Amino acid sequence: MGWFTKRHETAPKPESKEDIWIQCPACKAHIYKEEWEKSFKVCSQCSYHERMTWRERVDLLIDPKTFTELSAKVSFNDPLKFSDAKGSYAEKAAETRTKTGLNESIVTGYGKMGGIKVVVGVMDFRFLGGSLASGTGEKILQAALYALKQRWPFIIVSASGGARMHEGMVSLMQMPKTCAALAQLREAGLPYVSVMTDPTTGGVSASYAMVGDIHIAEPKALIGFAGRRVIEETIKQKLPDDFQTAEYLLEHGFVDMIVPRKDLKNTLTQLLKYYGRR
Amino acid sequence: MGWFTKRHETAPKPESKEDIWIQCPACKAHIYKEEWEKSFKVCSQCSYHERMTWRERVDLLIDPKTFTELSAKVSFNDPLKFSDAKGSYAEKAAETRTKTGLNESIVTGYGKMGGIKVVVGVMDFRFLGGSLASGTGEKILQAALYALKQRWPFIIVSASGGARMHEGMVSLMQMPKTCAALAQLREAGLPYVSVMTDPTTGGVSASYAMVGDIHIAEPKALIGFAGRRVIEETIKQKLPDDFQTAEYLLEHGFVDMIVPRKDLKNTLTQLLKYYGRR
Amino acid sequence: MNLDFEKPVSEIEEAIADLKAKNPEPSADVKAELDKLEASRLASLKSVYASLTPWQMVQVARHPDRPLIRDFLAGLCSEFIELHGDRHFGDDQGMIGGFATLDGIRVMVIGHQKGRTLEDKIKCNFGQACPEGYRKALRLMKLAEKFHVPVIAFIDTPGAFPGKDAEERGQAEAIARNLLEMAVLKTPVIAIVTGEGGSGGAIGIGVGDVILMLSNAVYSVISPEGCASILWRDGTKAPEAANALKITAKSLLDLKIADEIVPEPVGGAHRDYPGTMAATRKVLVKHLKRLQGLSSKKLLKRRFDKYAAMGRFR
Amino acid sequence: MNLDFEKPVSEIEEAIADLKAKNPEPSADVKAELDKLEASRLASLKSVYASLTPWQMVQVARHPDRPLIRDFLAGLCSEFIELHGDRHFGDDQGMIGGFATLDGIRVMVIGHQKGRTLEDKIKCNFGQACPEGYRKALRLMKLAEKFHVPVIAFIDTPGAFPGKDAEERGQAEAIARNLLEMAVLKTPVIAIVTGEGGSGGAIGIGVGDVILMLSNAVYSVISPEGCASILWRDGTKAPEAANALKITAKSLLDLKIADEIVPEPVGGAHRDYPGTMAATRKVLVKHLKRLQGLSSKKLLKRRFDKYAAMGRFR
Ligand SMILES: [Zn+2]
Ligand SMILES: [Zn+2]
Repeated sequence: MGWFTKRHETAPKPESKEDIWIQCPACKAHIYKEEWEKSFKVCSQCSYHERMTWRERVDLLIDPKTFTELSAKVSFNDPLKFSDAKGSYAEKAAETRTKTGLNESIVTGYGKMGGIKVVVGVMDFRFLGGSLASGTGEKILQAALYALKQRWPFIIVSASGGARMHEGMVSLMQMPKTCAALAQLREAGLPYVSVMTDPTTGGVSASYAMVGDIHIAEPKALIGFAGRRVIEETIKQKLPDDFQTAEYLLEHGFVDMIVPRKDLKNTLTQLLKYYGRR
Repeated sequence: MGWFTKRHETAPKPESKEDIWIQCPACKAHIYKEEWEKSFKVCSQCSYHERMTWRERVDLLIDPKTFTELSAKVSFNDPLKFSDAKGSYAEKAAETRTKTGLNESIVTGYGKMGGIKVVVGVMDFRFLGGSLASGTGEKILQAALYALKQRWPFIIVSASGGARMHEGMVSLMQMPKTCAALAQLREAGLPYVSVMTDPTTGGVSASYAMVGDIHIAEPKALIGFAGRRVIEETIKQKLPDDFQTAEYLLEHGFVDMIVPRKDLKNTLTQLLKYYGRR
Repeated sequence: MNLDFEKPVSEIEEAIADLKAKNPEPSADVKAELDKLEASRLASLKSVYASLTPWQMVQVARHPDRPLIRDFLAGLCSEFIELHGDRHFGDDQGMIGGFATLDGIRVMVIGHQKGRTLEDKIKCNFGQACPEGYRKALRLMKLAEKFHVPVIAFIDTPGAFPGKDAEERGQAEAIARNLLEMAVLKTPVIAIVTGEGGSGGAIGIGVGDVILMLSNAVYSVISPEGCASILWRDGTKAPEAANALKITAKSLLDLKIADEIVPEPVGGAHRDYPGTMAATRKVLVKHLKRLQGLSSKKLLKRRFDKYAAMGRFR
Repeated sequence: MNLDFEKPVSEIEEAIADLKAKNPEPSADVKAELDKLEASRLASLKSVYASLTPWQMVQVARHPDRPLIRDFLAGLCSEFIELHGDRHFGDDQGMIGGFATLDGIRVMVIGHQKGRTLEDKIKCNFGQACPEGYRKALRLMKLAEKFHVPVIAFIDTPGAFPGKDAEERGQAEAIARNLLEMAVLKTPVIAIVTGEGGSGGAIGIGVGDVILMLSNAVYSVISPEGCASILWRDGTKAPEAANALKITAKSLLDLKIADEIVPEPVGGAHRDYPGTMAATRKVLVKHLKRLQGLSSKKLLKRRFDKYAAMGRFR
């Protein structure tokens, strides 16, 4: 369960000196940067959904000026004092923190979505591939408990390659930890919606991302448990191109709906309006 | 969902004038009648399990002299005043009643099984192919409610081709009716064990037979929803010989265990001993 | 498409078409004649539909133009958010569902989908749901329970899919499970048979606090053809079987299985969608409002009593 | 079969075999020599096992003779009634379960099955369970909850099966569902890692009120080989990865993930089944008795607090 999931180059590189063009990582079309941003990083040519930062996602979903962050001080831990061939995990994580301004692979908070009070967790792939580690799990737990206390719906937008192996078993244990928090919401009858974006794999797909009351996926998002290479080695054959895409999961019964980014906020709001007796 | 399910000739015919031999309907071996009965109508040569009458089944499962019948006066109804090419349902059912001494396709009651107090329902294929009709449903409902009142486990031994079409929709409605009764047991935390014998098909397989806490099947029993002929017509191909056998259902995850008749009482008793806080 | 027994109507329609063809610019006389014919067409339709036999109702219930679940969704609901999948195996097109809003009331709709085009029909198995369809329906009903919205189940199926795979994946278990779970589902459930109520495949989503039937819908323990071929040993005796099986809305109201009949417009639901929708909406809304007023304890007690009484004649 | 790092032991064993072969009827001197060699064999074994590296423990945990779930069932339980199937799709041989009696205590046992013979191993996918395995386990855990018996989960798997079909049938969903349901299962759960605790495939049945590990068992978020090939870009660096990942019982006790270590006999569980069983029984019974004394409310609160605290370092 590594967090390494490549699809295309993650950050679109501006091609011209004027920085007014973006090249779509999928179809290579050149798109006006302004247009690219207005369409929430969705390619107007091939509708490729580029990964979003947590801030972009919050801006997409949460009514302006209503977002308050939770657990802002919870950061990554280094319980194993882990080092690999390339150096220490602590240093690498600290560097990432400096570079991204993120404390962990998720940002949680509350706010209004189309006027409805919600608690959200938004993963950010830039922080070590959005990997699930102790800080991630703790933030999700605290957010879920906050939703429980307020009796507000909870939404997690996943973007993760899976468990962060640098935290070893502590990372694996975030799977039952987060699910235990979600179980409290369920027992209290509170709604939890899981939004799966590219990628939602490994230990994240096998924990909080897959136990939503409603599962929404972004178009073509990679969603699955085991890695494609591992599966191909196991079954000794090539997998179809659309294997583990959002569309594939819809067909196999694990996703309620695939929603293009421009409709996401509206769809979520419409759905939550069906939740009665708040 | 008819109740017509043929496998072999139902009643073993004694072959010799002295009536001391039984010919096994499956392998055609001649077996001493005494041996046949001592082995609970299981062939010593091919272990074919002949269908049992309700009385034989009660003798097999319930401790001697502990069985008390419930709802003995509930009999068949003729809500549709049904007649077909061969005459009226009411006459046919009345004839069957006279011939078998049965009021309906099930006998219910309570007693001890290996010392444990239980409520049981035992279907008898001789009564119009063990078909599910209003009388059957009412008896199951009353037995379930008795189990609920006493807080005793409930066991149904099914042997049925399905809903009795002569009672039309009244018969179909026995499916939700019996399941509603079983739902009460579940809400009260009481165990319900379903024993599927040959045959358990149609509306019986699609209601009370398939919602047990534990599913036990007799070897080679026919268990399934749709009829083999209908399925073959639908898919335009022959089905494997073992299709819809107990063994097939075990493999596909719908049966907990296949228990030879000689072990049935012991297995049921052992299982119910695991039920705590009675 | 007119049905066989609509021959008197067809003849008048032919006469109308004939007259129109012969008189591209009709005179006053011809116009009067056309009006007369139209009136007589309506009278004929009314008279034919006033005395449909059960077997004729089967034909109407199966009519290719009969409104299907998506027609009801479009005609009744201001919003439909379709949800997919059973979270175990697949997304059965033969059974669809999702949140919907009907006259301002938020509900969960589930129901069989027969499909309109041949391609659709094949995708939907002609409205014969598979185990994953029943499991999807159950998942959505549980979601409705959690969200505190009532369920409306639209029933229109020849029966559960009788395929090898469906058996292997537990057609019997899936239906049985639904019967048990629906008995104790803590939210109102309205079942409405809009077309064919085909046996176990229908009851698998049919455990309602209220069971409604459109006036030409049928609901049967076995198809008339199946019954005829077993009990009459002759599939062509389906009309006799249809009669004997008491499958019409009226018969089922008498048997206290159906609770109310939704009157279809003259000539059947397929001849007048707006009329059908108006009649259906009226009855649905009435029952929704009534059921939503009940506590869940009372609701479940009433539901249990309703099914416990089914077939109790003494 | 001796492992590479057991070479000192192997050499002494060879010397013993040699001496025995040369002296079919050993003299008193030879016997004394044999006794000396046996003592030194034991001392060597003890010394080797006293300082196993994490990677060596991986070898021991995967040893072909290591006791498997059926060995534990035979060695610990006076009765085992195996139950089958997930009631949805199949009966996964990679995950087995049923009622069992341990020291007079009635329990539900679930666990991975690796298989002993090659034929068995293939049937069991080498202990890699499929979604239907996790769903079978959940069904049995729910049955245990209803019957008021505790659950013991025997964990020994390289991981969940990474197959195409397993993905299609929802490997991720099945594991996730178990994590959620186990968090609120109203009966005590003891998880015991007897061999390999392989990542998501292990935790999928591993949400215990108590997590036990045999002293040479390992439990890891990823296989050392997998980690090495990703982070070291070199699969042969597995020993380094095993070290860095902190996968041993001792490390996990320090990290407050394992609650107690079941001491294996000298030379590992595979060298002494009865000794392994005695040690396992003792620890299991102690925890069963303690947990059975708790109210279900208290039990669930403790379980929640336990997992909420995982990885909370400030
Ligand atoms: Zn593009
Ligand atoms: Zn025989």
